[in-house]
Amino acid sequence: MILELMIALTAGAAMFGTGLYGALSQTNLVMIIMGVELILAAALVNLVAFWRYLHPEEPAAQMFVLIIMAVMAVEMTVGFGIAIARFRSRGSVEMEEARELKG
Amino acid sequence: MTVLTVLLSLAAGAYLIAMLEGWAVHGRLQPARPVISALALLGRESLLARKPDRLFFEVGPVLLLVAGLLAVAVIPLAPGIIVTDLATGALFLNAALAYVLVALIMAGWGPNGAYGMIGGWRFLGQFVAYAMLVVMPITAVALRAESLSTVDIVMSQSALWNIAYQPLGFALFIAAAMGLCWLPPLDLPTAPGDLAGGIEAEYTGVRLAVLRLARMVVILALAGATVTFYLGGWLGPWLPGWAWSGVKILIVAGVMVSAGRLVPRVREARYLELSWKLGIPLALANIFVVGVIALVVPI
Amino acid sequence: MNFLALTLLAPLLSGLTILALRRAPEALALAGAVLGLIGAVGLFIAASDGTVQAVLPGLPDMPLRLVATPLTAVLALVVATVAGFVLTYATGYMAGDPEKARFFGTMLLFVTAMQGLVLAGDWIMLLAAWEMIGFASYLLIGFWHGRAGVASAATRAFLYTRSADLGLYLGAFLLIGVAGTSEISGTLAITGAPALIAGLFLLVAAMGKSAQVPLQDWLQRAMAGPTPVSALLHSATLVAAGAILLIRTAPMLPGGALLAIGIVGGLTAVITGLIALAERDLKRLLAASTASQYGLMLVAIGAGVPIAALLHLIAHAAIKSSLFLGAGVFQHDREGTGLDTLAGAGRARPGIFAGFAIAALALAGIPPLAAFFSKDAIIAAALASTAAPWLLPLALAGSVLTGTYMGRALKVLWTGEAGPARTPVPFMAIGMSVLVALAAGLGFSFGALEHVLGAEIEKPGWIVPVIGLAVGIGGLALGWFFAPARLLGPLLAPAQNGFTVAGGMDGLILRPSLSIAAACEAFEQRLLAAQIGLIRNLGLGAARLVDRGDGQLFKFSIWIGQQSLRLGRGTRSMDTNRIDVAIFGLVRRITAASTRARRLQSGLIHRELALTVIGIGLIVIVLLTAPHYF
Amino acid sequence: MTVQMIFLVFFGGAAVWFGIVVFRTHSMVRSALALLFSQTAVGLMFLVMQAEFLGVLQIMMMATEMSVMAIFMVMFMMDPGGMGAMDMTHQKRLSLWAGGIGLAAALAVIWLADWGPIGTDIPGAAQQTADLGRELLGRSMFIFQSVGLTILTAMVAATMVAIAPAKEQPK
Repeated sequence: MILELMIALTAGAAMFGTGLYGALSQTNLVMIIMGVELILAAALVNLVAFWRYLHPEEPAAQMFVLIIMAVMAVEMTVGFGIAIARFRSRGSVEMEEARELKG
Repeated sequence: MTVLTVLLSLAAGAYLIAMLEGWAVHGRLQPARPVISALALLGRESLLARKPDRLFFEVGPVLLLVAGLLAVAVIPLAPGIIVTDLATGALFLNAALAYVLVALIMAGWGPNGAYGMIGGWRFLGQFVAYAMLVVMPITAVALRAESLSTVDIVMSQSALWNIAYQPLGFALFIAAAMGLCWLPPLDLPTAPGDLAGGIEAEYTGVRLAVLRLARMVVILALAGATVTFYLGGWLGPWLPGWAWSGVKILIVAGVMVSAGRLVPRVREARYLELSWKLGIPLALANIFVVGVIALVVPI
Repeated sequence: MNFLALTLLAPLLSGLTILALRRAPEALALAGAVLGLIGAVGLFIAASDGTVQAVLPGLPDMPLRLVATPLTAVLALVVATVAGFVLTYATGYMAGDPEKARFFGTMLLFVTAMQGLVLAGDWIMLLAAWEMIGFASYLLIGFWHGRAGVASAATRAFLYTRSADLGLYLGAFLLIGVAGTSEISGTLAITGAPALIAGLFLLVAAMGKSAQVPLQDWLQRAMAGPTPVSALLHSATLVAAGAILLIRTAPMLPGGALLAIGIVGGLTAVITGLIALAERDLKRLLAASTASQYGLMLVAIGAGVPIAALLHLIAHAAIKSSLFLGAGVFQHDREGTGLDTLAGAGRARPGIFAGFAIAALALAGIPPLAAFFSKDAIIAAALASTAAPWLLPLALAGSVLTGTYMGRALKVLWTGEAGPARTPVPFMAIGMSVLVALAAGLGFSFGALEHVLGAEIEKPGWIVPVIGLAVGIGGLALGWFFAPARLLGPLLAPAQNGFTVAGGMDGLILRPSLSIAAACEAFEQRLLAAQIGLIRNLGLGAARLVDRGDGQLFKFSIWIGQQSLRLGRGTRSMDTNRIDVAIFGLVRRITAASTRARRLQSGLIHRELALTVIGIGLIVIVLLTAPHYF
Repeated sequence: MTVQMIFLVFFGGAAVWFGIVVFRTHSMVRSALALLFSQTAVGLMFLVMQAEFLGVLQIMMMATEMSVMAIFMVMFMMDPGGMGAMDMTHQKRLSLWAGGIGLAAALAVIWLADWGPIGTDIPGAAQQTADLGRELLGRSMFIFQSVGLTILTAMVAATMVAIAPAKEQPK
């Protein structure tokens, strides 16, 4: 029984790792958003695993999963809103070019 | 056993729908037409675009078929005949139908053709609107049945069918269904007029046959869904359960297919505007109304 | 109540629209006048059975009141009728005038003000209206301000009436103070000393406005205005204000005040009568005759029978306005109103002359016409009053003089060769003929009028009508057959220049006040010169003082400059070789550190993302390890 | 139990594999759809873990979401088809290290921590959905409503940001 929990969590961790790598390494904002989506998916997996194997009778865990899904949706919306605005003004969303905040 | 019966009835239904569509498009009722065209398609040479995205090109039609089948899996033809009676059947049906979109994007993007791509992205643009218009009426139906499982939904309609109980929901569901399986008035992805076949433009031979069959299955799935949600599934006075649901599905499918002859194709922006500004508010209102009625009226 | 509003508002609105639109002034003016007339008639009918009262919000506890007792309603009716027909006359008279709009607008504003005065229920409204008609008369007299002498005549008229108005102010405020309420009917109950003093003040106001003796000069000069103005203002309305004021306050006036009024009235009647006789200009003659007629009215009031004065006022209003209108027509023909220029003008226009003659005879007191009845009433009142020995001779002399100057005017107009008859004057004819008809027919209505006013005059025996008739015919005959020079003899010269005693008004008031002003001016100049001188030498002394102090100051600052220079040199040397070295060293080290830190702020999103992840990692490590160690 | 484990391993592996594919492919649409299938694999894992409602919901949601992402990819990327095989990455070494350390830390926590007793009585799918419904509209109604509100504000904000300012709109 404990093994399934371990497997699920490792899968989550692996997705987290790839997501993190992707978010940091990609030059394009959209790819970064996808990286973040992967990290959030990893979070989802962990949550459901914890719910299934540790506290099955607790509905609050499931509610929290919905919250994370909402976060994914909101993050994507705002991300693409900014992406569109930036694309419209700068012509591209390459992170290399975003030097305006230079100290 | 039930899976086999469902698949057989599905095949029969697809055949009849193909015949109906042939009749609707060509005006003459030729029973043998689907068989001939299927054989012709299988016989033709299957071409490939110059630099296709091979994976998508192959997977597109198959995914469409899978989506259709998954959707049908949840539809109860009779009290016993249902592939899997999931507790969240209605939602599962919707999830399956969501993959129609993915399949169309793949089919559109795969062959690296302009018309296909436009057809695919155009369907994406609309699908976001359909999804809402499908999910919300389903919520209203589930609201009445107080459970998401399709069998419970049908049982809840024993006293009064949902079409009478929530006609607004029915109208919205039908409109969205027509759009989902891109039947003529809303056949924008494969609009013969401006996109020259759109998605189906690049496909030939076996893949086109699979695509067409998949479309038939999706139409049947949607007809089945309408029947289960709104027309009281297998309920009916004289005939046995499965006969009733069969007849109803065929009637609904027939209506959906033949509707194309009456109404000119709706323009993309027009349809979007209608569904977002009119459809979704109405759907929300429908949920609200059904909620109130469910509280007040005991049936 | 709405008739009240109509009488007041109709002329006001039409006046304002004319001034605003400056288009079709005649039509609008007539419309306003006719509506005002209808309002006045309605008001009169309404007032005949009960006073109509309207209270308008005014000062905190002194609301403005409009009251239409039978007395005031009659007056309003008179004003409205005269105004209506004078305006119809004026449309003809002012036909060629470029500034017609201004004329008609001001005329209508004047009519409104006059109605306001007549209908005023309280002193403040009365005061306001009084001032308004004074101002309107100034505007109307000075209408042809381009012409020589007109502006000075208007200002003179204005000054005369304004100075007399002081009396009204003092009287009104005294009455309000004593009675506590600003309502006229309320203040009439006062008796004793305050009533006497107020009465005298009101008399002064009346003398100013009705051009009684000392202040009669402005009326002749006011003839410089257009004839319709003189017809309306200087015969029926404006000049009547004084008389109206006294008539309305008559119940309150004690014996002494009445006597004073009577004497003033009598004297004016005689003196202005002589002036009228000696006049060389037809309009100035009529103006002087107006003053004398009002003198007679004051005599009636003085005699204690205000109703007689009221009747004579009404009759005189119709008569004098028609006379003026007639004079206006002759003026149109002969381009001037001098008696020598108008000789024979009447013969050229038989119709107009007939009207003029009827009005003249009416004024003189020939029986069937209006003034006969009212003049009889006055003579009867003078006869019956306690101060008969004073009032009767003056009244009789006044009426004889009236007859003479009217006769002379008729003679002048009739004798002499008839000049060419000019173009027909329809409007003028209509206006004049109606007024002449009124002048003739009013007499018969006096009986009904007395009944309405509720004050019956006991019909004197047969004596008074006979005396009145004799006086009237005698006067006319004298006027017609004997030239004024023969009649007046020694009095001719002074009469011609208006009996100016000791230089008249100019001498008595104008020149002295101007000289006083000049004296003050001179004094003030000298005062100013003295001040400037004072300031000048004060300033010079202070300046010398300051100059010496500044010298020392200068030397002292030079000294301080040297000291600070020495100090500056010392600090500079200390600063350069020790402090600077330390600072620059520090600066170098900081810039080095900052360049390293700046790399951190690369602005690259992905670099910052990496930094955040590292940060999170550190936090997690700290969170996990911390509980074990602390 | 073992069947569940096998499926779990299979879908977990699929999710991770598609996750990696997302960043390795040059064709943008492929990477978007790879992410889609990785999310679907996660949904299937939920189904395997008997959280039926969540699983179906995840599958349904992700289908639409990721296809929307696909279209954005096509809009923004220089070479959406991935024909030119451009290398779209930078600071690879640092991100590799960060990913590796993150993974190692997570694994360490998973394998070393003692998770306590495994829950056994899993409520039925219908029961779960009912409990979730009551939970959402009962105890944590406030959270649920505020999330709803945040989504609304996010939508409004995103559209506001995305709408071109007045002067730039093409006349």
